[in-house]
Amino acid sequence: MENQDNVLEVRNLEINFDTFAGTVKAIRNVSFDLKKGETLAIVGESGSGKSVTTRAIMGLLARNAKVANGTIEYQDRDLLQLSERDMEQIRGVDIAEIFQDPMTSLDPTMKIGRQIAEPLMIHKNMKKDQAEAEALKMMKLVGITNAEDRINDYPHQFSGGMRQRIVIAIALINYPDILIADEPTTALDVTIQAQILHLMKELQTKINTSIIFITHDLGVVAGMADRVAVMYAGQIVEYGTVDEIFYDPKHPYTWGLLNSMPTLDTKENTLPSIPGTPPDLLEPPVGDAFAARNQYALKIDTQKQPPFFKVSDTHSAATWLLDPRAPKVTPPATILERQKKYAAMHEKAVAEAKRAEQEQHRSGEEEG
Amino acid sequence: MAKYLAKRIFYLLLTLFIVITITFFLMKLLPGTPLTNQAKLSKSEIAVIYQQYGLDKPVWQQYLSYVWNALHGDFGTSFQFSDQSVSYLIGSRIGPSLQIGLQAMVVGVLAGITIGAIGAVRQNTWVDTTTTVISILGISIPSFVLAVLLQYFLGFKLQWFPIANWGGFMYTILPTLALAASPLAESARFMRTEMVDVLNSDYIELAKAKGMSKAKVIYHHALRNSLIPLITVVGPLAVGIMTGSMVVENIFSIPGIGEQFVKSVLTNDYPTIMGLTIVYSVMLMVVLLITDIIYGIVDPRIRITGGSN
Amino acid sequence: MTDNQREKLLEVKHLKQYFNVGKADEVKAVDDISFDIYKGETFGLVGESGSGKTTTGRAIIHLYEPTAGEIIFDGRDESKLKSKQDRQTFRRQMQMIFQDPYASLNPRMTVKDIVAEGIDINHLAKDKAERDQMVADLLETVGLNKDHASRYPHEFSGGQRQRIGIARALAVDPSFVICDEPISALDVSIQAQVVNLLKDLQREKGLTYLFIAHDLSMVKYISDRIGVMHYGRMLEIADADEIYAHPLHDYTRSLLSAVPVPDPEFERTRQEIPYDGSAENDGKERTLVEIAPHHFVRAAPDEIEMYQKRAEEAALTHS
Amino acid sequence: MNLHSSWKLGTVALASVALLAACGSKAADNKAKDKTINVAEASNLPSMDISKATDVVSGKTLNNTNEGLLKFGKNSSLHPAVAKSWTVSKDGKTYTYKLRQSKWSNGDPVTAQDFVYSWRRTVSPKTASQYAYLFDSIENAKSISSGKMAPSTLGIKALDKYTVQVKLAHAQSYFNELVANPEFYPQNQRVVEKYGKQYGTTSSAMVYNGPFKLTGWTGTNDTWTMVKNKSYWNAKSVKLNKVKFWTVKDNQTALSQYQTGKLDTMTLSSTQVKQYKNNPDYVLRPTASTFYIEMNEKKDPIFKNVKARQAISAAIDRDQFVNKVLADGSTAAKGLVPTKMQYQDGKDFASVAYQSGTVSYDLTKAKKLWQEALKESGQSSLSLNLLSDDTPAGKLTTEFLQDQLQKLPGLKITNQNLPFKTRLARSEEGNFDLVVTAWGADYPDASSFLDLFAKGNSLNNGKWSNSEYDDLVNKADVTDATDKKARFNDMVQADQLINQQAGVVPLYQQANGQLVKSNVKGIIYFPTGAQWDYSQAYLTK
Amino acid sequence: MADNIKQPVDDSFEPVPLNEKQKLDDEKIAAPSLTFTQDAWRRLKRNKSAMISMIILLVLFVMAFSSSFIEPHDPNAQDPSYANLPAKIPGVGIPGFNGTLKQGDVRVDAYAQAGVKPGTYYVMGTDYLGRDLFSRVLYGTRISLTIALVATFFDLTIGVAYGMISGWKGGRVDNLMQRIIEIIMSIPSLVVIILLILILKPGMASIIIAIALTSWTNMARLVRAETLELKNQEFVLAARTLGESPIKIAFKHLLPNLSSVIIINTMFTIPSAIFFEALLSYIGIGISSPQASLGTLLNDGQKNFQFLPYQMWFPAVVLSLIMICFNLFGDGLRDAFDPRSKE
Repeated sequence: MENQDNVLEVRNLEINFDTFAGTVKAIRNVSFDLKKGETLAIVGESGSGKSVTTRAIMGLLARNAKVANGTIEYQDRDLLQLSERDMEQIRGVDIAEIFQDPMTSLDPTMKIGRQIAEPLMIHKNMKKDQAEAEALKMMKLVGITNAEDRINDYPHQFSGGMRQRIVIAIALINYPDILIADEPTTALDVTIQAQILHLMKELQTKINTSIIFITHDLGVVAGMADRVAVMYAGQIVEYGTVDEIFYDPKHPYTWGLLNSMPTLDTKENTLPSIPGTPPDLLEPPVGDAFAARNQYALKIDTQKQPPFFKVSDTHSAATWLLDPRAPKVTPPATILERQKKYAAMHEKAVAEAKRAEQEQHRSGEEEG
Repeated sequence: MAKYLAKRIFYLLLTLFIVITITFFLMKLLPGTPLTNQAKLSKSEIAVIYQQYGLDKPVWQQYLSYVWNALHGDFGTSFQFSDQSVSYLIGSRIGPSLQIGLQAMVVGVLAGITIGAIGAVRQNTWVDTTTTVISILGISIPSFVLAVLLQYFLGFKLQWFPIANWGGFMYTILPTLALAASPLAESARFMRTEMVDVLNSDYIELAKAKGMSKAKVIYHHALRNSLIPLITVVGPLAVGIMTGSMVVENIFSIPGIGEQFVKSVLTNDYPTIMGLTIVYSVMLMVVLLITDIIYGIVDPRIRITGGSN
Repeated sequence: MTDNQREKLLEVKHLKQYFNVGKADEVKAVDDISFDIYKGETFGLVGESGSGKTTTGRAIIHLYEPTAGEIIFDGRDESKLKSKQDRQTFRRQMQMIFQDPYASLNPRMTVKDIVAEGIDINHLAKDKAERDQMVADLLETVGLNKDHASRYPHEFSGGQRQRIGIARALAVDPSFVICDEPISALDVSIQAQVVNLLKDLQREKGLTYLFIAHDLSMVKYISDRIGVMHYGRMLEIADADEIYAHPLHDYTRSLLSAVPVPDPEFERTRQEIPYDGSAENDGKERTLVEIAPHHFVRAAPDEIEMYQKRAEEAALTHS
Repeated sequence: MNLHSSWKLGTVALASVALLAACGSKAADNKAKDKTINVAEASNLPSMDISKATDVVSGKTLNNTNEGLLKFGKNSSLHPAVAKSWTVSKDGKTYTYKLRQSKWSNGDPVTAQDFVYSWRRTVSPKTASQYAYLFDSIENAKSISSGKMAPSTLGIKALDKYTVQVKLAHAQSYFNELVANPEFYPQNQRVVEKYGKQYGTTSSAMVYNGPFKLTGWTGTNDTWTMVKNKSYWNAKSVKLNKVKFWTVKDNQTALSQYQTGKLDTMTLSSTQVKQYKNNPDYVLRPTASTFYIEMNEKKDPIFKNVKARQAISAAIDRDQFVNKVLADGSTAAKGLVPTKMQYQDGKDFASVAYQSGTVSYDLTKAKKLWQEALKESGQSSLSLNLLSDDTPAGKLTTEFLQDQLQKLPGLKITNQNLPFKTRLARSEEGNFDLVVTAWGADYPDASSFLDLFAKGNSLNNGKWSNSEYDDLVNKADVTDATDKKARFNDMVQADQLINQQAGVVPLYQQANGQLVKSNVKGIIYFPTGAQWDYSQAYLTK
Repeated sequence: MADNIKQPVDDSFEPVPLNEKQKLDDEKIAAPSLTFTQDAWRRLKRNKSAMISMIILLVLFVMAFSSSFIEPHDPNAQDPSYANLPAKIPGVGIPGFNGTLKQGDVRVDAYAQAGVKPGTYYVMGTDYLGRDLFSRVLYGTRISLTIALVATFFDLTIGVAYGMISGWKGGRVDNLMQRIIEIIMSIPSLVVIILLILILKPGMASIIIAIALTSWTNMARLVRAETLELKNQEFVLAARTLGESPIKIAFKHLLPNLSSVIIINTMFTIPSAIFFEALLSYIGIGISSPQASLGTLLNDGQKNFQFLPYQMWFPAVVLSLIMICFNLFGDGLRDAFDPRSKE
């Protein structure tokens, strides 16, 4: 591994799907790292390839998917090269996953206690009773009330929110290094979503796991993520810390995304929107995939794919706008506002830090 | 549960009543009497025979007494076996039919499940193709052709099994196999479709994500979830077996009700036809009821409750 | 702005919509709700799944036969429309845009036939050429081009389909459109397109909307007034800004507190307010009470004071 | 319910089935040692009630398990049975039988009273015996069966314990042939009354005075066994211990059973006959039955025209039919009365009555006749239905006849194959144009056939009628009743007349091709009534 | 990350002019326009066994229904002296196809035995009346298919209408209609068919009526289930809000979307009707002579299987072929129509 802090390194991942119409290039040269204990959010629209990426990590790609290139390194092993048997040893212990729809992701005919206990029975060779005792603890941990009474209930006896808690319990029962959450709250109501997100944050600190959080909801990302990767048309177009992405985004697509979400304060008469539709990945466009919908598109965008331009140590974006030769463009007003807020926050933080330093200095002086 | 059962049994009886009514009046539409040579009989003799069969009364009276008697298990006297009651006739012949029927069902469904499951697991491979071919052959070859072939090759040529008649387990094997072909095929098809669906479901994905081996995923999750809906096809399969038994019993000379039904049809033995129709319907209804109840018990999602919620 | 100045287009009075009435599994999907919608405004209806908001919309457009209550549209009681003509007129005045862009278009029909369905039913075009022209115009209105007319729904993306659905609703030139979660199945970048389109259309054609959604930020953005539904009941109705600025009902407060905001700083400090729904079922008689001007809250007589106090506090802290 | 365990169970069950299949069964039972023969039967045994049984299987079984006054032997010769001897009065109206001392299988003696009881029971309308008409010639029988007189007035008396006297209403030269049929067997009153409704419905609800006792018959099952009856007066002549009957409906199955030694005798279907004609096991059993076509003169007046009837008769190539199509050993009919049934001075009735040209194939003549008949009736074409049984032979017949008859100009034939009873009902109602009917003699006398078409007989469905014919039949039955020769002549003339007139169109005389294992000997066959007697059968080796 | 890209030409860093931008995104759909049926057809074409089945079925249909022209012999022409001849195909020497037959233990030339003129060939042999079996098989196929098709037509009309009404009306009507179906289904259909045929007198019309009267229940249930689902689909709701009449909704919205269910089910009803007819023939109440169906041919052949096996084999093979093809084709259609099987 390049970096000891990284639990997972995805490099140059390319995945194609064979369909009747041709080869769909679902993932096009995607690379990212997951650091220990952090939450990495992958944001993108449907079809942008975020779910495929996680499937690749889990080794659960569909039959017609082909990994054309790339590595997924975990504990010095390339997951893509592992045998099915070896992957089984990793899934559910080291890497676990929470699925989108809690209504369908539980076995309808198995008691939930057993379902939660199963990973223990598989990987820790626990007897059923012991495993279910553990499962009960986990049920309490994920906030299922009356866990003792409900351990022998079936999934249909639970509400959606409760089911998602069960799914989380299943994922976490082996205290995995990595938790992949694939739109875990999309199917839930706002209030339930808030509860589940809260629970996940809480558990992350308890269990100390790294999370890859897949979502299309920027609001959720803002609350959950430490770092964010924005995907568009099978590629990552921008990544950075959550603050960098939300307050100082560089890619016009990220601008568009942030813009088109009204906040409770939005007053404008028209919502700034991204025109058009995402490209067909059967024939990905030459150059920047976003060019067609990009109001800041440059001529080069239609010819050449932009490389990643480094914004900061943690922040990069793949847009020609960052090229020194590119004309300076003014981001949309709301983005400017965000930048301002960020600057203010930054200033405040700097001031805070200075004060703290000074204080320390002063106390040091006093001591000295 | 009790309430549900009561309701179901009420419907069962209602259906039974309608079945009795329909068959009764259908039979009344038919020509023919218990007499073989009416021309040679005197009027008073004819009268006596009509009286014996209750045919002297007006139709509505015949109907009422028939319904009443039928509900008590008395279907009158056979035309063909002049002094035998139809219920005795059926009673003495239902055993062999039930035996081969049940054997065929068990063999057919179990083999079907196996074949269907294998096909689903190895979807789109040559194994899948083979299992599909087996199941399609099973429903494509008429049972009487299959019975003749089995009888000729396994019974006559190879002499592994008795060719025909009734007399112990060995005698049941060929008819069982001939009858089992269609439930085997049907359940294999059903199982395969169901299992393919289940294997594509989210909870199988989750089970895989738990790190379960493929075998365990199939055994613990896929199989159970595909087997439950299979219960619902048991009813139709039972019908298939009843239908097939008419032919198979004939070919293998099994003293069962299927063979009797055909014989009664060919001899216009109306009381027996009616009795057997009712018995067939009752058997089918009971099978449907039992499968519904079992389905309710096995599938936690539709646990049959008192109906309060 | 007073009530007299504003013309009521729709009045819903004590609407009840029960399913499986008299059976063990009776569902009170909508349980005695009342509200008005004024001409030209957008009335937002928010609530979680199962709150009865979609059922309300469908009852209003008469897809269901209401169990009880009156729906008065344009001064006429819907359920009393006896003549075929009246019903047809009603159908033309009120239209609906559906939630699922995949299920709301018949996969076996071309876009042209889908859009023209209303034209055909009401015989709005006198010949084929006119019909084609009308379809082309409608497609252009929703930002699609006329080449799309001969294609089938599955060839379109979610956002495009939703625009086809809008074109279909517009074909009969309605005055009132029920938007039943029209954007919740769409990607973020597409949502804005559709919302903008709806807003533009409202401006151009003077439409009145009932906008049903669970996405509170979008509802607030598009609506003039908002009603909050929960368990089939209307809990709070007020102007959009008012309800967001001064939510009075506990449920509304809880709902608002749960909305994720794309602002990490805000999220870091966000406090969720939990809500215990069982309080609603304590057996007390509750009705919608005007606590502040144009601000209604469902309250029992002994709760009115408490809400009034809240309203005053809110007024102090905010404006 | 634990699905996993049932799954395992199923796998085991499957495996065990496969295992058993591999073992197979080749248990060959040594039948010769048991002195058992196995007989295939095409249908079940429906009844053992002497007064009520109507079908072949019942008759056959009764004939072997019970015995009447007299019995048939080879070539329908009569032999003494329960009666040691008999005398006939000069006027031919009184028959007196001396009985031997014999026993029922329950130990009761067989007495004259048993015959009296049995006959009265059969004739009584309360019993509603479908064969009561066979008793019609006995004094008062007709009045009794129509309820006008009491059964006790029937012309049968027990003069003493072992003497039976029968009084006939009019002389009947073939009365003794009647008496040898199962319908005239004795019945044990005690047993009949003891079992009541159950009498004769199972093998145990019955007593036997014949060579065998019936066992293992539940009334509805498919196998039954006759075992040697130790109480039979002539038990020592019975060589077999058991005759086991198996109902095998499917001919193919039966043949396979025969070939694998499970059966010792069976009746072949026509294709099978073709294959086995030259096999040493093959035995041909002609029956005293004729298949013939009746033409409905009432419904289709054209058949009142003798030319039309003759045309039908001449249009049918009977030889081709029996040899190539039916091919089951049946022979082309020589006339209405079958061959090998009745003999006079060693001459076969049918051969005596045979006239060439009456029942033979001549298509040219047929076409000509038909054309004329059509012309005379003023029709140019005719569409008729041809009714027959839905048995394989019935279908074969109609298929063949349709093809043959349609060669007649302007004739279109539609086939209709119906179940036996339905077909019968239709023919009796006169609801047909042409019907293929069969008649089997109840007793070996030509009158059994000729009476059918005499005036007033209810079985004359075609309603052909001829006064000359009526006179001849009447003469044979009444005037010449006691004069065997004159009677024979009368009947020959009647037969010739109906054949010439084509009152009915005789088709073929049925025969059964049978396979009998070469080591089975001594099965007695006679063409009328119960047909089979196993009492003298034995196994060689 | 790697920055080693060839430096692009300088002037390309200009914003794309507005008019060109429009061209970049005019929401053009690149893929060829496929209707639902075309899409299904494309998927069907990829299913080899279904396509082969379809072709075989087509060939059989054409042969059976044009058989009056191509039959080498009249199917009803009897020649009893040529009865039961085995198959003889010119130039084929394989036993079973060379006109020889095993009689006892010797193989004899049945054609010579029967005195058939040299040069006469019956490619499938002859039956017990000397009729050409090949012509009979074609004829029987035609009758069997006709029975199946006509019965299926009734099944379609009754079943589809019943199912749609039941599903669309819902509530009490639906309840009652479903009860009726339950009652019908609780009598085994073969029993019902036999009873009906007893009443209606055996014959083609009776068989068709009997099969039609019993087999529609399955179709009705499937259509009902689908209708229940469809009627709550938003596109149907949309039509209702537009004021479309129920009849028009049925024809414009329900039927087209039910079509796949209906077609697939038909593919399974046709063989089951053929099957039922064969069973009836076996029992002895099927088509009456000289008409023949595959069932009656099989039944006739079955009786002589030991000696004249070809008389069963030929119709059995044709019948099984039809069954297999319909089933495979039906399976193929199901997959083709199933939106989930989209790759």
